[in-house]
Amino acid sequence: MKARVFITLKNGVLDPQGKAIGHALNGLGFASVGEVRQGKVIDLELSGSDAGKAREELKAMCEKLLANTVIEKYEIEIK
Amino acid sequence: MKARVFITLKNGVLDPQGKAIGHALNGLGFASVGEVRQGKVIDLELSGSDAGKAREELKAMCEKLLANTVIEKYEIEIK
Amino acid sequence: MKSAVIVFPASNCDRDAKVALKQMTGKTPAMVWHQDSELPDVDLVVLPGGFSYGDYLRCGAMASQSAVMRSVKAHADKGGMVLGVCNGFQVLTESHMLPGALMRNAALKFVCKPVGLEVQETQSGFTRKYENGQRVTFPVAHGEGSYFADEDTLDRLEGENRVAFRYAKGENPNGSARNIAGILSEKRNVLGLMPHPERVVDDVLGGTDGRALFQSLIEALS
Amino acid sequence: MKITPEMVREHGLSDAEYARILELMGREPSFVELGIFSVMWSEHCSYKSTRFHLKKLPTKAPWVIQGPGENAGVIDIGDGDAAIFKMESHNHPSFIEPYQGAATGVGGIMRDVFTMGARPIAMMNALRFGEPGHPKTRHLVSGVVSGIGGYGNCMGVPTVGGEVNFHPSYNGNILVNAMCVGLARQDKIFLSAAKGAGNPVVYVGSKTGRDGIHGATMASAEFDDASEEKRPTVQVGDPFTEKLLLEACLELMATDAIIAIQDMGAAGLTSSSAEMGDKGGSGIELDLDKVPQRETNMTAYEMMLSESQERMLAVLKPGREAQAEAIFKKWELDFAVIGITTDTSRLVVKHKGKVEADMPITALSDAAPVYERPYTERKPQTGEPKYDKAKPVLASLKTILASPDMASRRWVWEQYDHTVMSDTAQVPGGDAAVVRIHGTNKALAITTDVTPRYCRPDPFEGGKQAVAEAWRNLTAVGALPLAVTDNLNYGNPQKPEIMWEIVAGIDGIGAACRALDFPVIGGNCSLYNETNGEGILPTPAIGAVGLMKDVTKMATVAFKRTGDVVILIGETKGHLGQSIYLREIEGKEEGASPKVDLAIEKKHGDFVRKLIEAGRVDTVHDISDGGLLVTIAEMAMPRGIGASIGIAGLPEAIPFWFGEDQARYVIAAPFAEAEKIVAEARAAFITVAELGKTGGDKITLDSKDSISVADLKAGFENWFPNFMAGEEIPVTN
Ligand SMILES: Nc1ncnc2c1ncn2[C@@H]1O[C@H](COP(=O)(O)OP(=O)(O)O)[C@@H](O)[C@H]1O
Ligand SMILES: [Mg+2]
Repeated sequence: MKARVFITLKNGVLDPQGKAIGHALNGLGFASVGEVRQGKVIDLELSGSDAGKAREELKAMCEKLLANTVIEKYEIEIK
Repeated sequence: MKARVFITLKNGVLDPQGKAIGHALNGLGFASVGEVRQGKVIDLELSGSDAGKAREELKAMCEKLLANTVIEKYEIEIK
Repeated sequence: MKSAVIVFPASNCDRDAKVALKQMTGKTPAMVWHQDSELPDVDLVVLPGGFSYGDYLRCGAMASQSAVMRSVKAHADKGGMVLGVCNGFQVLTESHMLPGALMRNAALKFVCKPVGLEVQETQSGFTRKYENGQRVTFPVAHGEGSYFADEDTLDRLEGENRVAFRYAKGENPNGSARNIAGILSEKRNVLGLMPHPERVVDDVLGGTDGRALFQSLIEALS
Repeated sequence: MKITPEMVREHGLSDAEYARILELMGREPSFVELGIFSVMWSEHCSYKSTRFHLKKLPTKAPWVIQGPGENAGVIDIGDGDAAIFKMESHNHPSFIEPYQGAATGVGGIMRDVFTMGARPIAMMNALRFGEPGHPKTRHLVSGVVSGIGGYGNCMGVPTVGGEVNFHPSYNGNILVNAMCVGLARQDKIFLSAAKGAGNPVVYVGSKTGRDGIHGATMASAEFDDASEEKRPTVQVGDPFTEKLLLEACLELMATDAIIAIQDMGAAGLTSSSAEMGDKGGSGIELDLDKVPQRETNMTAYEMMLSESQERMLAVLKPGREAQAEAIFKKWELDFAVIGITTDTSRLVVKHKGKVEADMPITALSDAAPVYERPYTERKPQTGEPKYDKAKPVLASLKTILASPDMASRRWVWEQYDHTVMSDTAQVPGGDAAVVRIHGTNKALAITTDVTPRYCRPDPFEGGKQAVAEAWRNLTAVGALPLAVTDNLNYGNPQKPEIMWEIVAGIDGIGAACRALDFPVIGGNCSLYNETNGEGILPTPAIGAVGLMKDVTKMATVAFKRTGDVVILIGETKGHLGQSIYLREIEGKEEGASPKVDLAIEKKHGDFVRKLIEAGRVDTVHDISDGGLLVTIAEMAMPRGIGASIGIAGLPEAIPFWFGEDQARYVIAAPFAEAEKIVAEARAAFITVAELGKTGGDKITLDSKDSISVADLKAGFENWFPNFMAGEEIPVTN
């Protein structure tokens, strides 16, 4: 089974990287670009085939390690 | 319009960070975790409403700046 | 020998480069702002270490798109010499003036320490004052210095004697492919390297192994 | 909005304090005013528990240009140059979010220094973590160290030293103290007094968001719809913007457009505007509609209390706005005129056509409460600890060198760019860092010190010792110690036994600074470092700076030649109380803390410094944690040069080799020079002993037992990386 976890900054938390990327894109002439936020995506191979269980496990992984829940939020996608 | 761009390492390019995460997850007792790869996700606000045009533009942004195509590949998602 | 140092907004070894050039060549280099599209008439352009645009997204990525880089490319295309140190090396790969890419250090940490290097190629305007195989010590200070290129590219670099510096045995600080620390362009007029030669030209700071690099340039460009 | 007792409490104000506010205002404060009072009267901004005692510290000397009271202290280092420095804590934020907490701590202290016109030239950090085995420790170490590096490295300022301790008392309260040293010309120093009326108040740097808004956010009706969106958030640092801000500020400072300038640190806009108005004796009127904002619908309360990073407030000469704006535009930073100085001595805050606050500035400064909190004096702990006399000395040495507090910190400092700016003459790992003054032959030596395990048993002696050790470390490289910045980290001052630790600690620092001619030119207090009623060890960290006239004469700890005579300066009684030996080998923290005889400290230090300055000695190490034998091992390990040492007629070996008596140094010099030095010391009535000679690759004791230096070094170097190898994932982005 494959899973994808997105880890992004919570709303309101300053994202210097996103800001700089947006600025750079505007500078390159991509005028349509407004706010930009950068996050992480983590692709995992999981053994087992129970999607529900996998989701539970992934949640635990996010809480324990993958996300810094003080400033980040996460989304889980099972493929 | 909102768009999301995924930037991940090409197959065959070593990903020490993904490896470290996998290792750490195994160490925490998540035995089902196999290979792990880490990438970036970039969320963009775009003005305009033509999804096709937006996709073209995003492709140009990726080629020019967002991805280093020597080592990375990208996927574009328009929401 | 006339030189210029490019200053990106968060360059931070620009002064170090300037001081080393001044000390070694006796002439103060021109400091060129990243938004300037014209380069002064110089023999050597230095892309210094630092964080150019905060090193957000990827080190050197945004800098490679800056106005001044078009002129730097043109300078190199005409055979002018370009030296990229640390972040400067990253800018050179991101601009495709040198092949490959610099990735996060294998240990995933920033590393600052002196490392042993071997001079692998003395047939260049940057290295002619070294001996082939000479062991030198330069400091490194980077978080993303792991040199990566596909096998064909690596073979070609080696085949064309374009690996100028290699980390000595047991000294590779970042996991670089084939221990590569610095490479030359096809025309051998562009050198990018992660270690900092400009930090080792002054006795008080614990070493002078970087001097020969500047002496090579002086000889090549006079 | 009606202010309820609930709101007052949640703003951390006592009933008495609120009564005083009513009196000062002559009416009930608005909600924004209440917020402003709460931050300005907080311990952090007002020093209400310590101010009374801090006044006792010596702050003057002919070379002090600016003592406590400005953003940082300033000293004269000759030739028209000034060194500007300050240390500050970011303890609590670093515990919550170690990477960002430490990073923004670094950013904050740098702004304190460059706001005065200095270019930062060196960073230090003093770190205390819980015991290594505590489940959070590794994660905190990893995050804090990468945060410090992440910010400092990007700024291009070398991080050249610091200290790291582990102790269970920090399990729930780590300490992250960062120090910044900057360099300026004496005639280009900028202060924060906003003198004169009618001058534009300008805001520069990053936009304001809802970062780090503390206090009673939940109490307010404005937060009724408290969504994720409005939650107070952790401050995130942006070193790239700070680098731009640094360069832009220095560029503006090269003109004569500035009247006053001040960084926005804790309590951002509130404290910067109130302090500038207060110092200049003027009023300030702010129009918050003009404040660059990162988020929508921000309230006046949020803007006044936001702790968004990388921002500055300046007062310009009228008519200079365009000139300043051009500079900030070049560096792609926000610039906005957000107010004006007035002659009313009031802070007036307008937002969307409404006056949200209108208060006398003195109510925020002079009228802020000062407490002489009660304290319960405690007799210093005494007693001679027992120990097993049969334990083999060299085996214990090996154990000690590989213990958490003594092992090499290389794992830490290799993550800091410590050589950028090409002036670092002495890298971390020695007694003090040495940073050359650019383009000259002189240099500053910098150190941070405190031995917290001495401070609980004897807070007064512990305070003294911290200063003495800092002074000794500067001396050991050959510098003349000039001045101190402190960072007083303690528990809850409302507990009389903790208040005693604070009072005695300050008294000890004062006594040592007076005796050593070592004025305190700035500092910071961090109180309430407690979890579940358990306070940290008293930790008055001392940051100190000294001057070297000729950097080429600098001494280092490493043995450099074979055949050098190893000389011990200072008296060794064998003080084992509270020593590393006792803790690591006997497993106990017992006995009296060592006492410092300040007159002897000065005499020995002056003697050693003269030898270095005269170019007669290049190998010196002071004796501190671990004692004499540890010191010698630390001299042997860098180059793998051993020594054969011993002393005749020792009654007991263990206290001699591991005792932590103060005011001592080990030096190594070639034979002829050594003989002269010993004779001169004797003539000056300084206790001196020849311990043996350098050489070989072992440390040999009394010509009998020996241990390989390489072996010692392996343990010393490996402890930290081995410990951290169990780390989860290095913090990355
Ligand atoms: N957090 C840190 N950052 C950088 N260097 C550090 C840190 N902690 C310790 N060091 C360096 O390690 C060396 C030993 O530290 P310490 O044992 O506290 O020295 P001393 O006993 O001389 O005060 C010093 O050079 C110090 O600067
Ligand atoms: Mg010392």
